[in-house]
Amino acid sequence: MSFDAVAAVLIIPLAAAAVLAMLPGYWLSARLNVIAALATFLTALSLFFNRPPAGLYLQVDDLNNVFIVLTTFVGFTTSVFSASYIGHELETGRLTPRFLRFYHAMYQVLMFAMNLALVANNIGLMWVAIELATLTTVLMVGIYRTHEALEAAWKYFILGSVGIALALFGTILVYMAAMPVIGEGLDAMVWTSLIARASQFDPALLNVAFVFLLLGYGTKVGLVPLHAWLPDAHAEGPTPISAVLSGLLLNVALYALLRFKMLLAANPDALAPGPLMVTMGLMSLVFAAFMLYRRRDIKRLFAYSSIEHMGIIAFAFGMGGPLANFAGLLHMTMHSLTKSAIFFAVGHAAQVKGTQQIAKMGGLTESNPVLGWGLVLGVVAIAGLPPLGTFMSEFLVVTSTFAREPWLAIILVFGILAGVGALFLQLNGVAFGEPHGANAEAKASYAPMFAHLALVAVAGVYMPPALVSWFQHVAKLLG
Amino acid sequence: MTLALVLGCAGLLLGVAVLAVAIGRSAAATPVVYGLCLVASLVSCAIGVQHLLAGSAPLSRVLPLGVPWLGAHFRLDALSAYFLAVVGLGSFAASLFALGHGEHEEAPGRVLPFYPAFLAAMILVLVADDAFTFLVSWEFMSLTSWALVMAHHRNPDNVRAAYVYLVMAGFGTLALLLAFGLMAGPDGGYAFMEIRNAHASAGLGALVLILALIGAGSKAGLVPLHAWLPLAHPAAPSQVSALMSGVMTKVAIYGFVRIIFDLIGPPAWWWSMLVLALGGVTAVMGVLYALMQHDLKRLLAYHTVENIGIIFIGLGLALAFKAHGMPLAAALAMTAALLHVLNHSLFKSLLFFGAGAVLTATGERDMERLGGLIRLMPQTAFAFLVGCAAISALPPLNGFVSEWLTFQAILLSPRLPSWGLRLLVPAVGAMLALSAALAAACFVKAFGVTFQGRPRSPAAERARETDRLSLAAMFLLAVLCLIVGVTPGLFIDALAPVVHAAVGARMPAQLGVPWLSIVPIAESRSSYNGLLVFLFMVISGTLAASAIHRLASDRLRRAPAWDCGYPDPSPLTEYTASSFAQPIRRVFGTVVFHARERVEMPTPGDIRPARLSVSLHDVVWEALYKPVTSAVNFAADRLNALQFLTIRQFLSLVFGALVILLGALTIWP
Amino acid sequence: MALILDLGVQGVQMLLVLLLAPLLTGLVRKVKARLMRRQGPPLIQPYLDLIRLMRKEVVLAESASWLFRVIPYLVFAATWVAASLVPTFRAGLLFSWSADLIAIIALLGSARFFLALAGMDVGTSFGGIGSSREVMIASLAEPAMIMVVFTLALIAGSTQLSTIAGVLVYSEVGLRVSLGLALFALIMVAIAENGRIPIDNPATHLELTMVHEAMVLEYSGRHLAVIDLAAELKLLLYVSLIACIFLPWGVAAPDAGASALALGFVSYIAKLAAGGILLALFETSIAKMRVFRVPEFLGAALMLGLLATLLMFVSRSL
Amino acid sequence: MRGIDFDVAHLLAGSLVLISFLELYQDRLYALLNVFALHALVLALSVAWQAYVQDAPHLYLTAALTLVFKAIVIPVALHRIIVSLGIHREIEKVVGIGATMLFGIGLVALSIVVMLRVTAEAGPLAREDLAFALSIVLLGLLMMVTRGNAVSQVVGFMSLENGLVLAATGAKGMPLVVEISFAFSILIAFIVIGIFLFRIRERFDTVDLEALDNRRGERR
Repeated sequence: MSFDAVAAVLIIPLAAAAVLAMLPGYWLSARLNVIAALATFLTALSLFFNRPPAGLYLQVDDLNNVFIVLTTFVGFTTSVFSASYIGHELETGRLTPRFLRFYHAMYQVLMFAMNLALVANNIGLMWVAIELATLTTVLMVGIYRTHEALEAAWKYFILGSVGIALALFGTILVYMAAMPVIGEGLDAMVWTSLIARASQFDPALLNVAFVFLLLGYGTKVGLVPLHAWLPDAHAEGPTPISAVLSGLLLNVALYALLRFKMLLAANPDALAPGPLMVTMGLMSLVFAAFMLYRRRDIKRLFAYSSIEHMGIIAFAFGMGGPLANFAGLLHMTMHSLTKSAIFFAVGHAAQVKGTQQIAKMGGLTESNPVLGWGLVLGVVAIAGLPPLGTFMSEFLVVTSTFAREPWLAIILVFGILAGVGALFLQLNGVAFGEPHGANAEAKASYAPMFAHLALVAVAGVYMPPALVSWFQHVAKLLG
Repeated sequence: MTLALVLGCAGLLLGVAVLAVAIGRSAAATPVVYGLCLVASLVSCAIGVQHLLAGSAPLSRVLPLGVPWLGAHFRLDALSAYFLAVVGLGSFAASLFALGHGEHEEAPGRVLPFYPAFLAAMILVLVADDAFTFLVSWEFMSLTSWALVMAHHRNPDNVRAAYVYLVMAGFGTLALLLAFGLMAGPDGGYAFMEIRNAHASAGLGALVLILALIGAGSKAGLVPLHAWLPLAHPAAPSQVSALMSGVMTKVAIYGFVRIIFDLIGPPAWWWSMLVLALGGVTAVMGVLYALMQHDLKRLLAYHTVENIGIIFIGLGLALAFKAHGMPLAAALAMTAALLHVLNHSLFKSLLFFGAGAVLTATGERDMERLGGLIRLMPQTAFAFLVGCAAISALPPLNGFVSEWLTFQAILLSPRLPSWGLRLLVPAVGAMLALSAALAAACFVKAFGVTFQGRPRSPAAERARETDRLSLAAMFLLAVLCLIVGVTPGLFIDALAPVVHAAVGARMPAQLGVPWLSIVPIAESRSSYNGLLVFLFMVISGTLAASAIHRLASDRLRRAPAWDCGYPDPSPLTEYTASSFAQPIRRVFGTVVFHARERVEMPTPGDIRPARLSVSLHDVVWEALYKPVTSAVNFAADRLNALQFLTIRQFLSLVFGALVILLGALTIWP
Repeated sequence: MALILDLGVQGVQMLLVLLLAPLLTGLVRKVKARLMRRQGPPLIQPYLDLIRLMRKEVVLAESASWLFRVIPYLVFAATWVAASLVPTFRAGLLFSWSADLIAIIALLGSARFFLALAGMDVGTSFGGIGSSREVMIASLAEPAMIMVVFTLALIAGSTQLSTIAGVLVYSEVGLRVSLGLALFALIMVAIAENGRIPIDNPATHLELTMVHEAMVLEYSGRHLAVIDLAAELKLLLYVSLIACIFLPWGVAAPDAGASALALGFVSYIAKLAAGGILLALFETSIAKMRVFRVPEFLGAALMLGLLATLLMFVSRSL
Repeated sequence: MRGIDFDVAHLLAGSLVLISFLELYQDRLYALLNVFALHALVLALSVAWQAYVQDAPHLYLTAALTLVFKAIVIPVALHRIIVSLGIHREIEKVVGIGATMLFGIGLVALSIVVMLRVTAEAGPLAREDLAFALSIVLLGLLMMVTRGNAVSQVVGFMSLENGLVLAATGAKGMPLVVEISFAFSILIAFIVIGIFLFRIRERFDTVDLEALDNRRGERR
C-alpha cells in the first residue's frame, strides 16, 4: 500500500507522458498536463504521512522527501503557468501543434526523471534518471529551432554529455570502492547499504570518485567553471522549461552531489569535500554576480542569478555544520520557489513586451502593475532582502560562517552585495521609469507566481515546525 | 501587555499596508490609511512615554516567528521606550501632515502601501530582541523606504537615488550581519540576552565597533557613508523625507547605541576616538555640503548629516567617559546625545514639512526660483522660522539645550587620563562650534532666500498658504521645540533611566532645581534656564516696543526700497542662494570642495554679458565611490568576455578543472 | 530682603547698561575725532540721535514683511538680556545662573541671526551683501569665542560668568600663557563682532565693504534707533566682558556693602572709559582690511583660542 | 592462470590507450573514423575477455553491443554524414599534434599516479584497468578539446565512453543495469547527435562549432 505512493509518483508522469504524446489539440493536453502534475503532487504529499521502507531501488527518507514534494509542487505550478504561456506561444505561432504534443510529453518525462532521481536508492539508477532529465531538457531547449535555440541546445548537449560521462565514471569508482567491502552485485550500489558501511571503503578511490562526481553533477548544478550551458539553455528555451531548469533540475543535481558528500563525510580517511565545494561555490557566486551587470537578455540575467545562488548553496553545504547545512537546505527550497516565480513573471513580461531584451522593456510597474510588482517582489526575494525566506538562509550562512572563517564570509558578503547591486540596476530599467516598449495583451495566470512568492514570504517569518525538524535532521546527516 | 500593544500597533500598521494595496485606487484611501497610521503611531508614542516615565522594568516576550528554534524575541526596555516615543511622535506628526499633504500626491498608489509598512518596520526594530528579528526589521525598514523613494520613479534622478540608497543600505545591513555573526558566535546565540552574557574579547569588540559604525553609520549618514542620504531623502514625498531624516536616522542611532552601549560590553578607551573623529568630521562636512546646496530639501538632508555628527560626538564622549570609569560625565554626554536625538527629530521633521508645503505650493525645490513666500504663506513661514532658529541652536529653543549640554560634557574631558583624547576633544569642540555657527549661516540663507525678499519666479508669486492639517502638524512641532527649549529639565529627568542603563549613572535630578533651570554637574559650575531667558526676551522686547510706540512715534509709511538710492524692481538683482554662500564658499569651499570661480569678462565694447561660473567637487564621492563603481565596471567587463567563449573553450575549462583536481589529489596526503 | 536687594541690583544693572551704552559709543567717536584733530560731536550725540530717530516716522520698503518690523525688537531684546547678565560692578547677579557664558554668546548669536534675516528681507542686493558677509564673519568668530570660553571655563572650572570673575579675582590663578592667548583672541573677536575697524567701518554708508550698515540699510526711524541701541549695547557688553574677566579687580563681592558697591561702580566706569579710549586709539592707528582678509584675521583668533584651550588641556594634566 | 588473465587484460587495456594516442595523431576525418572503429573493436575484445575471466555472461552482451554499434554502425554513419555534408577532409586542429601528444602522455602519467594511490585490495586487475580507463577518458576529453569540428569531437566523446566501458567491465560483478543504461545512453547520444547534425546541416553550412558560436545570443 505504502509502496504505491512512491511508485505512483513515478508512474503517473510516465502514463501522462504516453497519453500526451498521442493527444492532439492544445486545450485538452494542457489541462491533462496540469491534472497529471497535480496528481503527482498530491501523491508526493501523501509521502509525508506514510513513508515506505527503503527498497533495493527506491527509498524515501528525510532528505529527499522534502525535495520530492517541492519538485512535484513546482512542477504542478509550472504546468499551470505553462498552460497560459504555451497558449500564447501558439497564437503567436512560435510553436506548432506537432511540437506542442512533443513538449507536453517531454514535460511529463522530465517530471518522471527528476522524481526518479530523487527517490532512487541506487546510485546507478540515480545516474540514469539524471541523464534522462538532462536529455529531455536538451530536446526542450532546442524546441524553438531558432539559431540561438539550436546552438544553446547543442552546447548544453555537448557539455551535458561530458558531464554524464564524468558522473558515470565517478559512479563506477564508487562501486569499485564499495565492492571489496560489501561484495559484488547490486548491493554495492544500493544507497542505504553504501552509507552504512562507507567508513570501510578505500578513501583514495572515494576521493577520485568524488572529483568525478563533483565535476559531473556539478555541470548540472552549473557551478563555475562548468556553468557555460546554463545561461543559454535558460535564455533560449521556453520559459516554463527555464523555470523548471532553475527551480528543479539544479536542485536535483545538487541533491545527488549531497548524497555523495554524505558518503565521503562518513569516511574518516577520505578528503573533506567541504573545501572543494566552498571554493567552487565562492567562484560561482562572485563570477555570476559580476556577470549580472552586463546582461542584456532578461532570462539570461536570471539564469546567472541561479548560478550565483547555486554558489551560495554549495558554499553553505561546503561549510557544513548544523546551521550552515540548515541554511543550505532552506536556501535550496527558497531559491527554487523564488526563481521559478521570477521566470513566470519574466515569461509573461517577455510575451507582453514581445522581447527578452532588457533595454526594450521598461516601466513595467506602470504598464502592467500586477506583473511589474510581482517581478519586483521576486527580485527583492532573490536578492535576499527581508522579510522573505532567502534572507533567513543568507542570514544563517553569513553569521555562522563569519565566526569560523571571517575571510570566506567577507568574500561571500562581497559577492552577495555585488549581486544585489546588479539585480536592482537591471530591475530599475525593467520595472521603473517611463514605460516604453511594446505592450501586447497576453492572458496570463498570475496565480502560480504569487503562490510561490506568498510561500517564500511566509517562510521568511514563520516555518512550520515539522519542516524545521526535517531540515534539522537532514542537516545533522550532512554533517 | 504594553509590549503586546506595541506589537499590536506594528501588526495594525502592516495590516493597513495590505489594506492600502486593496483600496489604493479609491479616493478614501489617503485619509483612511494616514488616519490609521496616526492612531497607531500615537499609541506607540504614548506607550513609550508611559513606560519611560513609569520607569517600569523591561518587558519581553517571544513569538513563534523568525529563526524557528529561536523564535522572535521582543523586548521593551528604557532605551527602546525612549526611541519608541521619539519614533512614535515623529510618525504621528508625519501622518498628521500627510493627512492634509497627501491629497496633493500624484501617485498615492505607490506611497500608501509602503508608508505604514515603513512605520511598522521602524517600531519593530526598536523592540526586536534577537539578531534575526532586528536585522529583518532593519532591512525591511530600508526596503520600504526604498520603495517610497522610488514613488516618483518617472524622474530618473529619483531612480538613481533609490538605487544608491538600496545598495548602501544593503552594504550597511551586511556589515551589521557580520557584526552579529561575530557576537553570536559559530553556534548561533542570536538572542540579545545570550550576546550580552557572552563577553566579547577586546579585538572582537573593536571589529564589532567598526562594523557597527559601518552598518548603523551608513544608515544614519555618517561621513563618508552619507552619500546616499542627500539623494534619497529629498526624492521621497515630503512626509516620508521628514520620516527618513527625522526618524529613521534615529533608529540607526538606536542600533548603534544598542550594540555599543548594551550588547558588546565594556568599551576600550580608543573606540571613542574613532567615534569622536567621525562625529566631528561629519558635523562640519555635513553643514558645509548644506551651505553649497540651493535645493531646499537636499539642504535639509545635508543638515541631517550634520546633526548626526553632533549626536555621534555626544556618543563618543559618553564612550570615552564610560571607558575611563567616569559615569557622571558619561551620563551628561549621553543625555546630551539622546536629547539631541529628540530635538533633531522635532525640528528636522518640521523643516521638511515646511519644505513640502513650499514644494506643493510652488512646485519648486530650487531656492533660486523661490522667494517672498513669507507674505503668501505667512503661517508656514513662521513655523519654518521657528524650525530654523531651533536647528541653528539659538536660545531659548531646544537645539541650543542639547548643544549646550554637549559643550558642558566636552568641558569635563580634561579629566580624561588618555592623551589622545585630551588632544582630540578640544578639536572636536572647535568643530562643533564651527558647525553650529555655519548652521546658523546656512539657515539664514535657507529662510532668507526661500521666504524673504521678492519672488524670483512666477511659480513663487502664485504660491498659496498650505492646508490646515499640514499647518497643524508644523505648529505642533514648533510648540514642542519651544517646550523642550524652555523646560529641558523635565526631559533630562525622563531620560535618566535610559542613560543609567547605557552608562551606569544618571545626571542629577533637575526637578529639584528652582525656576526649572538645568544644572549638569553643580550650580557653581554651570547652569542654564531656558524659561527665564525666554521670559526675559519676551518682556524686554515687548517692553521696548510698547514704550517706543507709546512715548515716541508709531507712524509708518510704505515706500519703495531705499537700496542706497538706486533700487531695481527686477528680482534678478536680489541676492541668490549661491551668491549668499559665496563668501563662505571662498573661505571653506576652496579647501573642502576645490571650489573654483571663473569669471569671463568680455572686452570693453563687447556686448556679451559677463559670466561667473562656479565649479565644486564632491571630494568624498570622487575619492570613495567613483573608484568602487569603476572597479565594479572593470571587473564586469573583463569577466563578461567569458560569456563569449566557444563550446570547445568551455570544454577545455571543464577539462582544466578535472586535471587540476586530479593533480591536487596526487599531492593530497 | 536679600532677594529684593538682588532684584534691585539686577534691575540697576539692566538700566545701567542701557544708559551707558550710547555714552560709550559717543566716547569712542569723540576720542577718534580728537585723535584726527577734529572737534567731533558731543559725547551725548548718540542719545540725541536715538531720540531724533525715535520721533521720526518709519519709512518701510514695500517688499518688507512683518518679520522685518519685529526683528529690531528681537535683536534688541536678545542683546539687552545678554548684556544684563554680564557682571559689571557687582559679581553674583541674581539671574546670572539663568545663562552662562555659552548661553550669552548664543544670545548674541540669535541677535545676529535675526539681523542677517533682516538684511535678506527686503530683497535688495546691499542687504544680501551685508548678511552674507556678516554670517561669514560670525561663522569664524563664534568658534573662536567658544574656544575662549573653553579656556576660561577650564581655568575657573565653570562657565558661570560670576564664578569665573570670582575665581580670577579671589583665588590665586596667577599669570597663564593660555589666559593671555585667550585675551588676544577675545579682543579680536570683539572687534569683529562689533564691526569695528579693521573688519568693518561703523562710520560708513555707501561703501561696498560695509557689513553691518549694509544689513540695516533699509531701516529707518524707531527701528533704526532700536537697532543702533542694540549695537551700542553689544559694544558695551564686550568691553565689560573683557573688563570683568581680565581685570576683575574692584568688582564688588555679592555680599559687599554700599561702599564696595560704590567702588565697584567707579571702577567699572573707569574700565569702560579705558576700553573705549583704547579702542579709539586702535581704530585710528590701523586701516580697514579687505573683506576676504577677514577670514585670516579671525582664523588667527580661532587658532589662538584653540591653542589656549589645548594648553589648558595639557597643563591641567601635568 | 591468474597471470594470463592479468596479462591479456593488461595488454588489451594498454593497446586501447595506444589507439587513443593514434586517434589523437590522425589529421584526416576518414582515418580518424577507422582508428576509432579499431578502438571500439579492441574494447569489444577486452570486454569479452573480462566476460570470460569473470565468467559473467552478460558482459558478452556488452561486448557484442560495443562491437556492433561502435565498431560498425557509428563509423559508417559518421562516414555518411561526412560525405553528405561534404566537409573537406582536413581536421581543424586548435593545438598542434606534437603538443597534444606530449600533453596526452602527461595525462596518462597523471592517471596512473592517481590510481596507484588506491590500496591494493581493490585487486590489481581493477587497479590497472582503472588506470588505463582513466587515461583513455582523459585522452578522449583532450581530443574533444583540441579538435575544432563536430565529427572529431563526437569521436573523441565516444572514445571517452570507451574508457568508461573499460572501467565498468573491469569492475567485477557490476550489475547489468549499468551496461544497459550505458548502451541506452550511447543510443540516445547517437540519435540526438544525428538529429543535431541533421538540423545543423539544415541551418548552417558547416558543423564547425566556431561557426555556431558566432551566433551568440548577446553579441551585438
